[in-house]
Amino acid sequence: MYYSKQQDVCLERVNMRRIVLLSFLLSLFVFCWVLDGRAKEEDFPVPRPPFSEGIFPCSNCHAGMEANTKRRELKEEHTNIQLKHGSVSRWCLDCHDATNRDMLKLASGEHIDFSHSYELCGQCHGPTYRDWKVGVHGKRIGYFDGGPRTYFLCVNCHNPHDPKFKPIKPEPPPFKPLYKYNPAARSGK
Amino acid sequence: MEAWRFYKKTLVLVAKGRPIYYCWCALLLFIMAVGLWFYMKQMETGLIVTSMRDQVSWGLYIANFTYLVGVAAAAVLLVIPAYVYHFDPIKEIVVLGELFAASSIVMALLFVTVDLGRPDRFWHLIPGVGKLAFPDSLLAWDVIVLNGYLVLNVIVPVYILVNSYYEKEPVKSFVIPLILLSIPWAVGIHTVTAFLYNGLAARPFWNASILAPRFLASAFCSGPAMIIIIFQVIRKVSQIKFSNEALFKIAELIDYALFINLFLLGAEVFKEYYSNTIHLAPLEYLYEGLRGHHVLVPWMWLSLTFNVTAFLLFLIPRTRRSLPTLNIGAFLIIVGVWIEKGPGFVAPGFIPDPLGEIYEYFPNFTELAISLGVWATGLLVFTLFMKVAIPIVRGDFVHSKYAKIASKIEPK
Amino acid sequence: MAGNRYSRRDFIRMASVAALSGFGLSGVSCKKADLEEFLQKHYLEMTEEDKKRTIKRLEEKYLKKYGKQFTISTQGAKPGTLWGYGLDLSRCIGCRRCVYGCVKENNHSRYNPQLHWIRVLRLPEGSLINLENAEHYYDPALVPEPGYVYMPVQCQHCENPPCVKVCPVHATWKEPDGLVVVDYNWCIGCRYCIAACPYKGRVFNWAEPNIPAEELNTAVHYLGNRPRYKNVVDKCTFCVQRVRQGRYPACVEACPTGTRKFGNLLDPNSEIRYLIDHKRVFRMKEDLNTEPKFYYFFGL
Amino acid sequence: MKRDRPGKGLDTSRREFCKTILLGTMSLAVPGSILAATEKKGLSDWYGTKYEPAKHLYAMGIKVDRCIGCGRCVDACKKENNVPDYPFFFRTWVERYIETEDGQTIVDSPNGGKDGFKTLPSDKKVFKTFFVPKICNQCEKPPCVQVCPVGATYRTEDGVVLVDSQYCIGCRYCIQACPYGMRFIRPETKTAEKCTFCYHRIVKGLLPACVEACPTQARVFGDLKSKASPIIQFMRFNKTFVLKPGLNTEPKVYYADIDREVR
Repeated sequence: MYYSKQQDVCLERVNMRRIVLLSFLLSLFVFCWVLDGRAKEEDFPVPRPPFSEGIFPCSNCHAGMEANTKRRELKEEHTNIQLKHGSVSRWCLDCHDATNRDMLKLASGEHIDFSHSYELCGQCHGPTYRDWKVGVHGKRIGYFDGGPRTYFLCVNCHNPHDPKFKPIKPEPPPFKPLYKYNPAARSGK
Repeated sequence: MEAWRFYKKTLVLVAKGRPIYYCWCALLLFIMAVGLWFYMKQMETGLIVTSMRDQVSWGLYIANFTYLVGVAAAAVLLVIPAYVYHFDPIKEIVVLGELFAASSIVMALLFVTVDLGRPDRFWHLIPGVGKLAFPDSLLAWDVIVLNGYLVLNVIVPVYILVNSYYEKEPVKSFVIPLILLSIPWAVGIHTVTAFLYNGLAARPFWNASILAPRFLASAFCSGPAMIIIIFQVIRKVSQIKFSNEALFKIAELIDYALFINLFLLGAEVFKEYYSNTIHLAPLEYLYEGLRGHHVLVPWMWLSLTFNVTAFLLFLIPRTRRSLPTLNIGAFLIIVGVWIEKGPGFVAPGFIPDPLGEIYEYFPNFTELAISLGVWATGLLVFTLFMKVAIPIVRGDFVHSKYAKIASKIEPK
Repeated sequence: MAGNRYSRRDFIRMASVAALSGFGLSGVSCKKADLEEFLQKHYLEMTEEDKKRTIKRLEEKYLKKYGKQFTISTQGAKPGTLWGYGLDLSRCIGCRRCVYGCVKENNHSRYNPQLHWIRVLRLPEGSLINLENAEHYYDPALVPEPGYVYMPVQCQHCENPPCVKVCPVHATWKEPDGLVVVDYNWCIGCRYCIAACPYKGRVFNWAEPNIPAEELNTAVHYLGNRPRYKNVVDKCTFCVQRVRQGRYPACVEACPTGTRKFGNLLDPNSEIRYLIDHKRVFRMKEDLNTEPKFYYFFGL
Repeated sequence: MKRDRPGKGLDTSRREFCKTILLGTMSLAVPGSILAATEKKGLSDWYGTKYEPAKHLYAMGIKVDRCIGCGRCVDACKKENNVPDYPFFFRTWVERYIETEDGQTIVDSPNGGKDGFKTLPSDKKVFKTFFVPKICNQCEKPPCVQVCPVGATYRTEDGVVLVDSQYCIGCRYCIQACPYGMRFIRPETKTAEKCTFCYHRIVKGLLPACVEACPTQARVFGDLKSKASPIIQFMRFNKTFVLKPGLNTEPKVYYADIDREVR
């Protein structure tokens, strides 16, 4: 390990800063909590969720619709959605809010925006959520230091209705040595 | 003025000869020209014209380089008995032996040069001017010791030859230290060349401490074996006298070295095969074939057969002391050791490569042509050396005779 | 002053090299730029002035050759940085997006010679890291295939790099931020470093690079992704041109599964530190004591 | 599972070949191989005809993340196999790996971990620490068997390496040959001894004592030839390592979640 170089020196300074920062965050937290009735999760710079073409906002269609909260197989709309995500015990309205279709719903009944869907996923996938927040699970692009960066949402990689990562076509292998011009030589042993 | 006359006379010596001499030189020059043409092509297109690739990044050139450094080092085998033990029959030919070593070093250096991707940046290697990474890089060591050895092996014979041209005894206090220095230096060049491979932990086949001794042992077979053949040729074409005794003595020394070489090979084979770790793979590739790749297998067995046969030929006094079998033995050693130490040593260091890939390297025509060109260059250098040195050694070309002739032509 | 320290040496160098090569170059059309390139100093010995001149010359050369204006950065290492890389073996699916992301970003020769800094190995499940079972040329219709794991390998940016140790002319060295870099204008092409590298982290430009002009990346670094020459050695630089500006390397951004992690080992809040602290990590061929800064880990 | 090199089936036969060359020549004088043959027959006498060793191949999986260093496996092993408490001999033991903040790795195993790990061996700042249970790797190509001059140690058909204390001459060559330090000389008999995967239990379908004693299921035991075996599941869901793979011994103790310093 190579990172203990100046650690001790700045540790105290960092700690002081941390205390100040923490007390500030704590007061903010309390303030928000009082205001919002709940501790808000940290905001992450995420891209727009990968909505299907022309489907969002959902209220475009759902606004005038009566909400049918009965668990059933969807026959008219959304037939392309095959729920392969705990489908025995779960269905649409566990995550999508029945009253406001443009929002998602946490187990607590609280509404969250689609761009905060990680909170919803994190309810069950705790360790993964923890890893995602620190950047060990999932993908980030942009600046890791001193610039804008993007944290990919869970749903950027995992279809929430069928979250298993789908196999993809690999890029071509490198050319074998002595390969010159003929691409067919590539596959030869 | 005198020096200038000497040079002029040597030039005349070099330029004049029998038709067979002209033919020989023309042949060498032709091979050199072909080699040069291919080298120009290689420089223009890049090393992609060879069959080296990232998997096997050194090939025939470096194999030849390794072999020739050994040949050059072997000159010491002649120097030791000549100067240390005053074994007379060898003394006659030691000067020629050293010139042979010098020619081999020239070839070795040329092989490194043709292997370099950017020979135009050679000056980066010059200490002080460039940035030679001494003492970190063993290649830097090699640059130094090889050039030093070249200088040493040119100075000593030239000094002795010039002295005998003037019919003077060489100054012992000057030449003996140099000769004595050349003995450890010869061991040094080959040790450094062995360490060049030896130090690479990434290549288990080379990273065996037995490597330097093996190198020396095999060098002391192949170099003198070559000398046996070459001096018989010289004896044929130039009437210079060497006693057979000297050749037989060399053969005896070769046999000791060959035994040690085979023994060390056996030690290596035992260690790898008995412990059977992943480091066995290169050896397995050489002698059995690995995962269906076995280009070198017949070559390696051929080399082993040659070496063992030569060992037996040189072991039995009767076959050692008869010229035909002696020559067969010498030929078998030259080829056998070349296979073992050149392609049989450099390529398997890369097979399998550090990530387990196997690429079967086999030199292509460009590499062969360039290598032959380099060999031709070395032989030409050696021929020219001999053209001057032999008359001096025979006493045909000396100051007094020449002065007499000169005084006749241009009386003062 | 540092500038003066070298001046006499420079003079000797100029004089002797000019003398030695005067004969060699007299045959060639001896342009000033060619001579300058020939006499170019080692990167670490250049003054700021020298660097500026060299950059200008190189930019002109690239403009002439590729018809594009390059910006060649010489940005140095930021103090307090030591770059480390993390690769999650439980996520890699072997799709080789990283390989081609790297090719594009770093101006690799596309074919003949084809040059890749990253190699993705396919290994049978069960006994990991037995490289003898590695398959380099797997080409199924879809990845991941059942029963296999994938392991991308690139330059590991060792703390004790064997390649640096063996280079006879110091053409390669370790930067203060831990990157092992090559001065493409100083390398003599002996390939000793390729023989010394236990990770196949180095590749050789076996011929003049072959890059389609429209795909050129013109934001380059002198020590990184500028177009290279034939017959010199080449290697992954962790995208020096990006990471010194705080951007993720191209392979990190190309990876579709978030397998690749990057960060500053000296920063206790970085992703790389978190994963070293919290995950099981290992480094390749540890018994060689090269101390790579490339950490393989299992995120699962 | 078996680390076969593709296209290459000579591996075991080569080792056999070496052994034949080196030992076979001497086997007339020292009838080790003959003894080994008769002795294997003896083993089948012991476990009877119901058990068919060829149908099994035993292996162990160790999930390093789960080991809490309680030392119960060590204790159970000692009790089950009558391993003497003193001197400090173990058929299985637990090592503690401590990585300090300054990058050092300290490995300790007080009393084989039998009494747990109560104190830290140094006052250096600890960066992270984990436990690694060690046990005979039951190699596919055991170097200890390769070197035994009298064939007293052998590999059974179901993949367990055993020692016959009746034949062992106590030369300790196998102790030098084992890359994992798994063998010791039992003081009373002065013969070599090692972990047997509790062979007397597993042929009856019981688990080895250490596996049974483990409170966290850090140890998984099973039969590689049976698809329903827990070891198969273990292999499927974990990326596994073996110790010192470069020696080609092909161990059958698989480690999951292993950290880098483990040797």
